[in-house]
Amino acid sequence: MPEILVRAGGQAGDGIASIGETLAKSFARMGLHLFGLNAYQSVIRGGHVWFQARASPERVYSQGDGCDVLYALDANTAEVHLPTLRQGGVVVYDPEKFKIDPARIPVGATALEVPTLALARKYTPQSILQNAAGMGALAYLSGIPLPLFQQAISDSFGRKKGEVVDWNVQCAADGYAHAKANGSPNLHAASPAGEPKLLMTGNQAIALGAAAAGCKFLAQYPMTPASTIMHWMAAHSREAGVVVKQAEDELAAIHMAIGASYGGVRAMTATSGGGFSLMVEALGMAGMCEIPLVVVESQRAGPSTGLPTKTEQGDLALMLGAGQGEFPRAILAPSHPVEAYHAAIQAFALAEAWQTPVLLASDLHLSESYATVDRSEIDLNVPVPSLYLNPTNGSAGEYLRYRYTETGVSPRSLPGQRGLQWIAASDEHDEKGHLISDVRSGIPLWVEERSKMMRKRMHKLEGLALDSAPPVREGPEAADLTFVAWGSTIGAVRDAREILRGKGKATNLVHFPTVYPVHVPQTLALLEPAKRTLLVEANYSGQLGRLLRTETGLVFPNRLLKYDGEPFYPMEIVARALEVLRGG
Amino acid sequence: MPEILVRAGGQAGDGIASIGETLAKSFARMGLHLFGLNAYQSVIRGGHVWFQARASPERVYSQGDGCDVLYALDANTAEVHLPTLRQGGVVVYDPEKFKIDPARIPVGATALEVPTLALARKYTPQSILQNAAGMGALAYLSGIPLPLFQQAISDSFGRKKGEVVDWNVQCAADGYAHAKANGSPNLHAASPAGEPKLLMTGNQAIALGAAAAGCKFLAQYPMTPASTIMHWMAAHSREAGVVVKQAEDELAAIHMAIGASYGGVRAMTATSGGGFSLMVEALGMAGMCEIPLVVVESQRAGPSTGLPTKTEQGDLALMLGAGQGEFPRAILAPSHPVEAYHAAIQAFALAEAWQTPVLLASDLHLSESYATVDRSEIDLNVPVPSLYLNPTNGSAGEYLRYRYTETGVSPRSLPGQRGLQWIAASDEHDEKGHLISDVRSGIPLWVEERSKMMRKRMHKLEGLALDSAPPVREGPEAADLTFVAWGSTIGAVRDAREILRGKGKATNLVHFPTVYPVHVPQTLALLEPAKRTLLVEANYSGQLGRLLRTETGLVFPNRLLKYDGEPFYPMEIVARALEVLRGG
Amino acid sequence: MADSASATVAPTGPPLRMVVGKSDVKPTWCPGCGDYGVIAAVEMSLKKLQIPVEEVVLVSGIGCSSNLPHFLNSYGFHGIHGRSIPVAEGIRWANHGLHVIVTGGDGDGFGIGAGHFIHAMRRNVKLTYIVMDNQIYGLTTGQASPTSMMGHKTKSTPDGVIENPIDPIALALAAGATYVARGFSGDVKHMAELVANGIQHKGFAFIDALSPCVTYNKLNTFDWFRQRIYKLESAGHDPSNLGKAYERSLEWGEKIPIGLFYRAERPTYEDLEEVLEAGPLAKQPAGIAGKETLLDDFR
Amino acid sequence: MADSASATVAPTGPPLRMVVGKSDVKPTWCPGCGDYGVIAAVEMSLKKLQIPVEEVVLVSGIGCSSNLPHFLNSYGFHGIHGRSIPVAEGIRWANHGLHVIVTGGDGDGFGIGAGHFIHAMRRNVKLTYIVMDNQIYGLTTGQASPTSMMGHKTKSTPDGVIENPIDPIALALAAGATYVARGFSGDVKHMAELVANGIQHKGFAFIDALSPCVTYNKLNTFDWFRQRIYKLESAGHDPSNLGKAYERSLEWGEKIPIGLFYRAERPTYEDLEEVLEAGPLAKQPAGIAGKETLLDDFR
Ligand SMILES: Cc1ncc(C[n+]2csc(CCOP(=O)(O)OP(=O)(O)O)c2C)c(N)n1
Ligand SMILES: Cc1ncc(C[n+]2csc(CCOP(=O)(O)OP(=O)(O)O)c2C)c(N)n1
Ligand code: SF4
Ligand code: SF4
Ligand SMILES: [Mg+2]
Ligand SMILES: [Mg+2]
Repeated sequence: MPEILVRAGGQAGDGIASIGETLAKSFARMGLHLFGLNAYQSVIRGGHVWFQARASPERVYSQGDGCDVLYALDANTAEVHLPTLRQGGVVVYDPEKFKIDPARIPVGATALEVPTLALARKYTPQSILQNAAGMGALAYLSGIPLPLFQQAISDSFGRKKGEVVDWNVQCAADGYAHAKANGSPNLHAASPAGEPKLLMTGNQAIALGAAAAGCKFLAQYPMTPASTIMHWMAAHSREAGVVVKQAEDELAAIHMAIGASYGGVRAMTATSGGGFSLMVEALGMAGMCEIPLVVVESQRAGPSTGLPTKTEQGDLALMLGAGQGEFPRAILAPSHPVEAYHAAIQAFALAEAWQTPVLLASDLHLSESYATVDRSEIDLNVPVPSLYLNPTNGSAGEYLRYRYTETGVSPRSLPGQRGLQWIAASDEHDEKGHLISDVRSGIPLWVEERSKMMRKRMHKLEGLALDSAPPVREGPEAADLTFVAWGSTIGAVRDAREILRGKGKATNLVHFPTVYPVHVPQTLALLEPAKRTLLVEANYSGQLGRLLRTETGLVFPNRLLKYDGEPFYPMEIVARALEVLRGG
Repeated sequence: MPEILVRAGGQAGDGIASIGETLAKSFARMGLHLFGLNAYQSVIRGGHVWFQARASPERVYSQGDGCDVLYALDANTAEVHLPTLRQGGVVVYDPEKFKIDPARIPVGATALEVPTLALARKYTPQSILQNAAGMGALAYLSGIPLPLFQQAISDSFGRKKGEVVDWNVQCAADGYAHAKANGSPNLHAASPAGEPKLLMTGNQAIALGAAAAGCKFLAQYPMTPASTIMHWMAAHSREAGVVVKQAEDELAAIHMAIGASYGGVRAMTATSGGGFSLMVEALGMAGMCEIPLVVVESQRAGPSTGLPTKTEQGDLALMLGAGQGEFPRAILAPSHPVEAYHAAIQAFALAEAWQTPVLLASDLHLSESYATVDRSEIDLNVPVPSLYLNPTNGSAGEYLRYRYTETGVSPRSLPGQRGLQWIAASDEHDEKGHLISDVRSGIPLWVEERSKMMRKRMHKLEGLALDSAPPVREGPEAADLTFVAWGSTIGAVRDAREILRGKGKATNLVHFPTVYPVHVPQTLALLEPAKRTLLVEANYSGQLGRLLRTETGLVFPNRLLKYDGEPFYPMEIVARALEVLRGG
Repeated sequence: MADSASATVAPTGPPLRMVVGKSDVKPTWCPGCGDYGVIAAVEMSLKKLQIPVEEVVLVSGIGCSSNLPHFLNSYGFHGIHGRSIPVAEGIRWANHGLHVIVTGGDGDGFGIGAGHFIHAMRRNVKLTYIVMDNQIYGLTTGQASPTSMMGHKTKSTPDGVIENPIDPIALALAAGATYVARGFSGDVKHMAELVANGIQHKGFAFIDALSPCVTYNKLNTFDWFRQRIYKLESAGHDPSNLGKAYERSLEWGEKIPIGLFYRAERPTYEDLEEVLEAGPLAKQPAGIAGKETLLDDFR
Repeated sequence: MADSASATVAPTGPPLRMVVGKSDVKPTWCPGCGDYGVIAAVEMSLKKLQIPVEEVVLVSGIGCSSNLPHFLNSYGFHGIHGRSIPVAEGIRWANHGLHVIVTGGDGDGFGIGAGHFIHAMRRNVKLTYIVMDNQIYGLTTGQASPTSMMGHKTKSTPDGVIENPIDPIALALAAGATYVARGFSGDVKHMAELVANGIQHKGFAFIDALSPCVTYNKLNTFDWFRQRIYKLESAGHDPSNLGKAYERSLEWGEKIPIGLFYRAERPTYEDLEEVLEAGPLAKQPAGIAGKETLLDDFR
């Protein structure tokens, strides 16, 4: 598969993320597919950060392995990333800033010195333009047409205009020219591709999907890697008609969302594991009161504060167990922005239909990585019916908010609707919503009523299973190895399967857009025929594997578990797969 | 087995709990074994409450089935409880208060009218003495010697003296005399037994055990059914040398306990599921920072506020999943106050040795029911070593708080110790405790270090498994039916096995003093040979069964799951067991 | 999807316009509990204002006091302990055509809920917040609350409370509440007036309702209060003066003021949230059909 | 049990008595961050007081500011976001021989941590609490904080903040703090004095440390403050007068006071907790061996 991997690294504050975004956007506008990884640390200035843009005419699902063009803004970047340069690769750097020992450059790769500071000084004595010069060189080496690249740069300044913007655009041209004079482009990925593509992160896709699903209220407390959901929604609050509230903490955020849902709008909250830990009690309240609610849980490396800017899939057990007692919930786990967009819509549909909380499990790698989306893959015109139903219940004209039904779902009225008042109660209650916990608990009739209410609620799990997406097999039915994975990890597995196919190995992948409730028969149908499985998860104990064993009895003797905070790389999956195929 | 079941019921505020305690204490002082169930509602006055005292010369593990002597303080009690009267049973009531339709009295049972109000009026026109009169009658009918009972009544007033106390004591004698003149005692349980026994609730046993284990600090926020741990500890704060702090919420409570543990004392917090939900984030911090901590989670019927005064075992999944990411924990689950006392000691020992949080799972039924304990079953003289160790680490004299060791446990210094300063950090850190999350995350060397730190911590799970109590089989190795249970449910299972033995059925019971980590080989050794199993749990989904399937692959096709808030009754277990034995 | 939920049966016609009154659930409070006075005041004030029953939402947490919503016939949300305020905020923002009244206890509001209390006040979200302040944890059978007085012996403090009580009035003033009052459940009419004015106030209205727990608080009884309370209105207090309000908030002992401490005008959160300019959120169109420009960022 | 943990190697002899200084970890704050001024003031004050390094515990939550404990050589606890105060209380009660100093951010302390803040103050537990108040969420890259000013445009409020900021000084006064001060990280010596006096204060000492975030708060910069601040000491403010302190707390605009707003004497929580009369808990005997009377209840 033709592809190009472009990487830029430096210190936090050096503008690496913005270099990366500009590159990524350029590739997307060329009509290439892209995956962009933004690797940073929990510090605002200094340290080491880097961005990798991987582009190809075909869809790419992960950051890929190694790099072709490396832009090192500091010596440390050279030190850390030179070993990843592939055949024909080139490192771009400014010898005025630091030197590179030629011996450190991998065989088959070269160095291109670009006097970024000197080029920048042409316009202003400050060093603010050096990145533009370096990026220009990158653009040339990556086969990005100059005008397109200059447009991307000037767009990155938003509505700002003025000489600084112009300087940047011109300085990029200087860098481009310098590279043209001294190097040659890597045109692997430059074969003309289709229409310009949309570029978005998983979080942006979730926010957009939520808005499309009719979400009118988002309450959130900042927490990496969920914060950018709020940022995007806040920036588009008026246009999308969504009230965005930064709450005083996560306890408030989820309760505000629950209140808003009760009050009559589709509502969401989003957080990471630490904040979700604070939402655990409220989740159960939503389950008990049967209030639709969407909660995005974007996982990061734990436990506790852990590695706040690194990825992990370590919170599945938490999501499964969250809340005292038992109530129905669903957990959706998209793996790519396109899926994330649709998962958000699905989450609202499930929450609404089954009147219970739905968790949308993401992680840093999905939430913050960039990927291309074809315009045709998302449809903004999602039908959004009014929530003001007419929930009469037939029996004696009396409105029973928690009426027993076949599905477990009862008609729900909204405040403001005349004659349909009810009290949402977190205590156990009867069909009317009146408490069982006080003067009725322990009385035989009501003891039985409590059991019925439990069954009514728990019964929804069956409906949730029917209504949600079953597990999926990708690849041939007959395969020597079946990967089992969920969430963002699927991306690298897809890329690894491609590599393995190149090596003549037939593999397939079974993954779980709905992690819970587990679709037991479908899971068994897909996995029981598997010759050999390889469970791939970004956590220590193989939490999906544990869940599947609980629900289906299936065991996964072969595992590739990773808990170092880094995303999976296709080649490490390939390596482990080959090991397993060799019977190791 | 000779036994007597005495029940009193009325409205909240009628003094039922105090009647029950006085009865229970009397039996315990007679040297009988006792189980006392206090059934109440989430309301302070009114509604319906009742107490059942079951006494026998042999140990009884549950409230038993039915009742022999029923004291109905109101018509509602008669209505609800008359059907439970057994052969030879008698209902005591005051016809001045309400009438009982003789047709409602079960065949073989009788009614004894006691003019409690009239007897009370002899002393004072208010009705406050009526209970004393009724209790006196109960005492006679239950075979409790009058002087012993009078002592129990006067003790129930604590250090209070005066005519009200005297009146109560005398009025009890009047009730006793009335019953003697008009009825005959049930002497089933009155065979002379051993030494006077101690009478305590599960919560009191936990508090006492914690104090014995060296707990010096308890922070708690009131929540049924955990509150009485705080009440007992606060009442004995000075004598036990324990600082008791009612915090502003559960978040504060657990963090105070963690701070105190870091500061140098053994510390504990206690709560129910709702409060525990708020402790989830902190639990992970304790795991990450490797701070010893004991958390009592006394479950009640959920989800959410649920039935606050009713029992359930619905929080196991929550306890297993609590905290984002992964860290080691243990969950202990005693079933009886004697076990609870020892479990508290064990919890502190494990937390201390393995520097990680240990959960002591209780539930309302264990926490608030009364049971007798032989003085010899508990030893207050628990060795409590100083925590001020000398944690030098040998390597270059530098103190490494998180030094890699074979066990995963590293030497821990306490603030105040010179030259051994360290920072407890919830971010990922190196052996010194310095952050990896900031300027080092993502750098290959430190990516590897992070994995090592994860393994160091998770490795403690093996130690916890070795150090904690393995699953236990009670009863013969060869049995037609093996019960599988945990926590308070075990009590009714024990009593059910006794009944089944009487019916010639050989059963045994496998239970789990340590619910987590699961002792896999021991569990398999005990359960694989089982002919038939019956999983008995007080929750909807069979949470222990799910955990055991995850860890061992064992499945439990036969289940008795109960989620109505009521404790198990031996006979319902017997009935289900017989069904299973019949192959149903 | 679950079709039985969306099955719309032909409407039987909306019932007649009705104002708030008792529901068919009888209060379960102990006889003599102060909360009876509070609910009477709430009912009286709502009757006076003639707000249609379906436009009122009573929101509470957990505690004896927090059972209140069940005893009136409006909409209600009886949530979890300490979290009534953010639920109420969410309801209000979802539909600011509604009157959202929060009722709860001192433990619920000033203990576990203290953070939300403060933040709602600085936001000036239009809510009426009535705390049934009995200076004790009632439903959990008598532990100290944040307003329990120094030295008070309770189940959790058998040797007496050793921390200063929260002063809810001072706290509300410091947090920026724009309507700060104190009522006494022994004076229902006076409290009803405070509540009615609070409901009409444009912004966060806080009413500390002294509401004795006759079962667990043997110290701060109806009598204890009757001997101490006086009305700010009769004392010539100027409720527009923040400094004077602070001064009055310090009075707690021989004399205890009730009435309106402070009132100010400030835009509400709803006034300032631009999305709400188009009317109650619940009645606005939802979704982004056709809003292609939302994709501009991604191109 | 785990014997490698309890393996006691022969001590190499305690190192010499040392006072607090820099640790071997270099601060990771942005160049120019206000927090450099705060840590300098903390170090200076501890040096002045000559407290042995092992008797100091620095406790923090999560945020840029909350990284502080790593940069000094004392004991420290870098916990989770918003929970530094209860951790510090626990440490203090476990060993009240220690000096427990809490350092954190405005989001950490006044946002998610607001409830603990208030309750610690009413308790008057002896802690020194220094909030590095930059009116922004720094570590999460620039959202509004509880002290962000009305109209401030941030990542979470692109159209400007629409709620009144928390006034930490007024809140502290209302909650009963007995030492309430404000420092400015542009005046390290002055702040060091406030901190030193706070550490010596018998009770809860709160210092709101204005500490500009040079990266994300382009509004409340060093210059912005320099143009506004004045010292209460030079303005003849009487820190024993609560009413005057409230008045000064309202000043935030053209003029912003720094210095000591209020100080009062009140017994600390530790003074009143009887179990602590026998000395620091961590040094008291543990267990109940032989205390047979504890079983009296059960007989
Ligand atoms: C998270 C959580 N913690 C604790 C409780 C237990 N709880 C129920 S009510 C209550 C306090 C009640 O006091 P208050 O709010 O003053 O109300 P009151 O009963 O006095 O009216 C507590 C602590 C709970 N339900 N949830
Ligand atoms: C429970 C939880 N929620 C959210 C976060 C994310 N978070 C980390 S720091 C921070 C706020 C930082 O602001 P502040 O306390 O003012 O400190 P500063 O960085 O400005 O010094 C937040 C929200 C977290 N770590 N934990
Ligand atoms: S316990 Fe107190 S607060 Fe609760 S209902 Fe009874 S009197 Fe009222
Ligand atoms: S982001 Fe702001 S608060 Fe954080 S270190 Fe940088 S300047 Fe300081
Ligand atoms: Mg109260
Ligand atoms: Mg800040």
